[in-house]
Order: sequence, then C-alpha cells, then structure tokens
Amino acid sequence: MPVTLVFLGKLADLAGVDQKQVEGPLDWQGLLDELHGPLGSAARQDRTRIAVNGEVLADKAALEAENGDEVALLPPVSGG
Amino acid sequence: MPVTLVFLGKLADLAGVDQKQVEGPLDWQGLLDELHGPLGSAARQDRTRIAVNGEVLADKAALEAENGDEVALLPPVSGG
Amino acid sequence: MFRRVELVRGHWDPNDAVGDFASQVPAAGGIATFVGKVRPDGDVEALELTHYEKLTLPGMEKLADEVAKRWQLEGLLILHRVGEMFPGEPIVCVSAAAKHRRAAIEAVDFAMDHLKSNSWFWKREKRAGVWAWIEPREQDHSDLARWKD
Amino acid sequence: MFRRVELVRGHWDPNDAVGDFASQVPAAGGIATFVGKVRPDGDVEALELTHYEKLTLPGMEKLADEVAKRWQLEGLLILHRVGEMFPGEPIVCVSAAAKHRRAAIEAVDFAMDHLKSNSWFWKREKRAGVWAWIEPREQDHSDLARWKD
Repeated sequence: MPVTLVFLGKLADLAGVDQKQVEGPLDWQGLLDELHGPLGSAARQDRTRIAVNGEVLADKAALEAENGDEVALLPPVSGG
Repeated sequence: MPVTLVFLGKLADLAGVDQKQVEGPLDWQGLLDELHGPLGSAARQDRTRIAVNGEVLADKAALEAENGDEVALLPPVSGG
Repeated sequence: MFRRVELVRGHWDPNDAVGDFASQVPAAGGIATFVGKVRPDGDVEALELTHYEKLTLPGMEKLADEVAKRWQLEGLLILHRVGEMFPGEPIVCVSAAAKHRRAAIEAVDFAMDHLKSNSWFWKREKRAGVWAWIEPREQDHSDLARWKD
Repeated sequence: MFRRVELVRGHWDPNDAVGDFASQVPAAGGIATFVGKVRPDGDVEALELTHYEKLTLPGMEKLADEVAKRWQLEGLLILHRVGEMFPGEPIVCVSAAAKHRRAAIEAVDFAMDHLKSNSWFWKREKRAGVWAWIEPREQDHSDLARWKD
C-alpha cells in the first residue's frame, strides 16, 4: 500500500483531486517533486502545514512517510 | 386619597405589611415619623432608596409627596 | 431591531422562548444566550423574587435601550421570572442576536451583569422551612465595574 | 462533567441540542450558549465546510479538554456542522453549563474564538454560481490573542 496524499481546502482544487497515491518512502523533497505548478507553490508556503497520520509536523521539511502512511496538505483554515 | 407607602423586600417583613396609607402631604421627616423601630433604621440607611410614583429620588431627604402619590421604600437589590 | 422584554409570572421554558426569538431574527449571524436557574444548592427549598411594578419592568426596558445603543443587534430578548420558584427552575433568560459574534456575546454578558446587580428584584430563599432575604453580593459589583467607561 | 463534541453532517436544530444538553446538567446554575448561522449576506447562495477526519474532531476534543481545564463546568456542548449548507442554516453551537455565570459565558467565548480561527475547517462560498475559498480573517487572530496568558 503506497503513501496516500490528502489535499484539503483550496489545495484539492489546485490538485484537481482530493487524494492521490504515491510510492513510499516519501520525504519533503519527494513530496515537492509530486506537486506541480501552483500546488507546489502552495505547499511551500509557510502557512501550509503537513500532517502524517493525523499528527501535524512542527517542521514540514522533516517529513518522513512510509508506504501505508497518510500525508495531508493543510492550507490555512478559513476562520470567520 | 392618601399617600400609599409601598414596602419592598425585607422592609415588607419589618413593616409587617406590603402597603400602608398615610395622610399627605408627606416629607422625609413625616415619613420617618411613620416608620418605627428597625423599619425606621432601615429607611435611614444610605443604600435604602425612595421612589415617588416610580421615580427614584436622588436625595431621599427631598421627598415631597401629596395625597394620591405612591411612595416606595427600596432596600438594596439582592443580586446574584 | 426585534425586542422582547418581559416579566414571567409562572412556569416557563426559556429554550422555547429562545427558539421563538431565533425565528424573529433571520438576518442574524449569531445568537448568544444565557439562562440562569435556581441552583439546586444543598438545602434551598424555594426562592422568591419580589419586584416593584412601577420600577422593575421599566428598568429592564431602560437596560434594553442601553444594550441596543452599545451594540448593533438584530434582536434582544430579556425575560425574568418573578414569584416563588423551586431549585432547577429557570429565573432569567437573555438572548442577543447580531451580525457578529462578539457583539452578541458581549451584549448578553453586559445585560446579565446589570440584571443581576442593578435591577429592581429582591430575593429570598427558604431553607429548612425558614425564609431569609438575600443581601447584595460583592461579586456582582465587581462584575458591573467591568463595564464602566 | 457531561460532554458532547460532535460534527453534524446534515440539517439540525441547535435549539433542540441545547434543550437536551440542559437536561443533562441539572446541577448547573447557568447555561451560556452561542449559535452561529450562515449569514444571509446579500449574494451568498451556499457555503461548504470541509473537514479532515484525522484532525478536525480530534482538534475539537482537545479544545474541549482545554475549556474544561480552564473553567469549572458542569457540562460542555460543541457541535459543528460540515458539508454544504444554505444561508440561515446553523453552522456551530457551543453551550457551557456552570455553577456560576461568568465561567459559562467565558467558556463559550473562548471556545468560539478557538473554533473559528484555530480549528481544522476550510470554508468556501458560492456566489453567482461560483465557489470561492474563504481566506483567514485578521479579526479572528485578534480575537484569539485575547486569551493568551
């Protein structure tokens, strides 16, 4: 079972899908290689967070995902 | 029609009645003459207010009630 | 602005009142509410709230005027029970509807502080069959002081 | 302490939820409540709230833990709608029951500020048939800053 990428909020629009499977292991550079154009830019933004299996990473560059893990890309929440 | 005295809260207990009629005109001294014992002491306390026909007096010593008026004696409200 | 300010003389359900109120303020983004009950505190058997016809409701109306002046509201509900009631029964219900959350919450907070310490109600409690009048609480005065400009 | 924290997936009536909640907290002296609705603001046709299963509800539970730690409550209710909804429909309902009024009101105020600006929800609005994502608001961050120790 590969790594599942989950796109939330406007990142799902940019990705064109809610989820995507990629082959693990997956580090930060490997993730960026999967994300093209505006989606890659959005992922790089400071306020976009990454969660692995429901744990939000303090430093997303420290991403280390194995096959079977779920990696979520979280844009800023909407508020209001 | 005489002046109606209205006793609120614990003042009604001290007066033994909720209301009482007295002959007008009635000023502050006249009112105190009507109120005996603990009721008179309670009326004198700073925090006890007087209302004439629903208007609370800024200075209760300025009381000037005529026959037909309603004079209410208001102990501190309970809160909480 | 929709406004309902009343004394309640018998058993009531504040939740029904708030439901009715909500239906009157369709443009509101939020509704804040506080419901106060007779606290089932150990040995209190009953509570009686006395009011004075010529001051109590007019005072609540003046409070509503002031709340409506300080916050931009779509609606304001102030209901206060009078008479004898029992532990667990509702005493007071204040609800404010506004476009924005903070206005609704602050309006309720302000109205409750003023209702509790600055309104014409006299309260007595029955414990072990004996009625005793409740004196003002210091806490109420400090609550009220929060709103002084 | 009675506690109910849930995501709501379809049409609902917060007033019914608050009525049920009230019946669960008989020892409370007061219940404060906030209900937020989709504001019927001119041209908004619909609103959609997206959540993330692994974070959103767990985050709401953590928020409830913190509220319960900061205030002495008899009960806490946090309900948040997800999915597509229409103007006038309820989005969120927070209710806190406590012995004392200030605890209940502050707990609701705190929970709302954190739900609004610090919870895992993404919101988009449909205007004139076109969906657009809502960006964070500065106001929410200043609301949140009020609670920093």
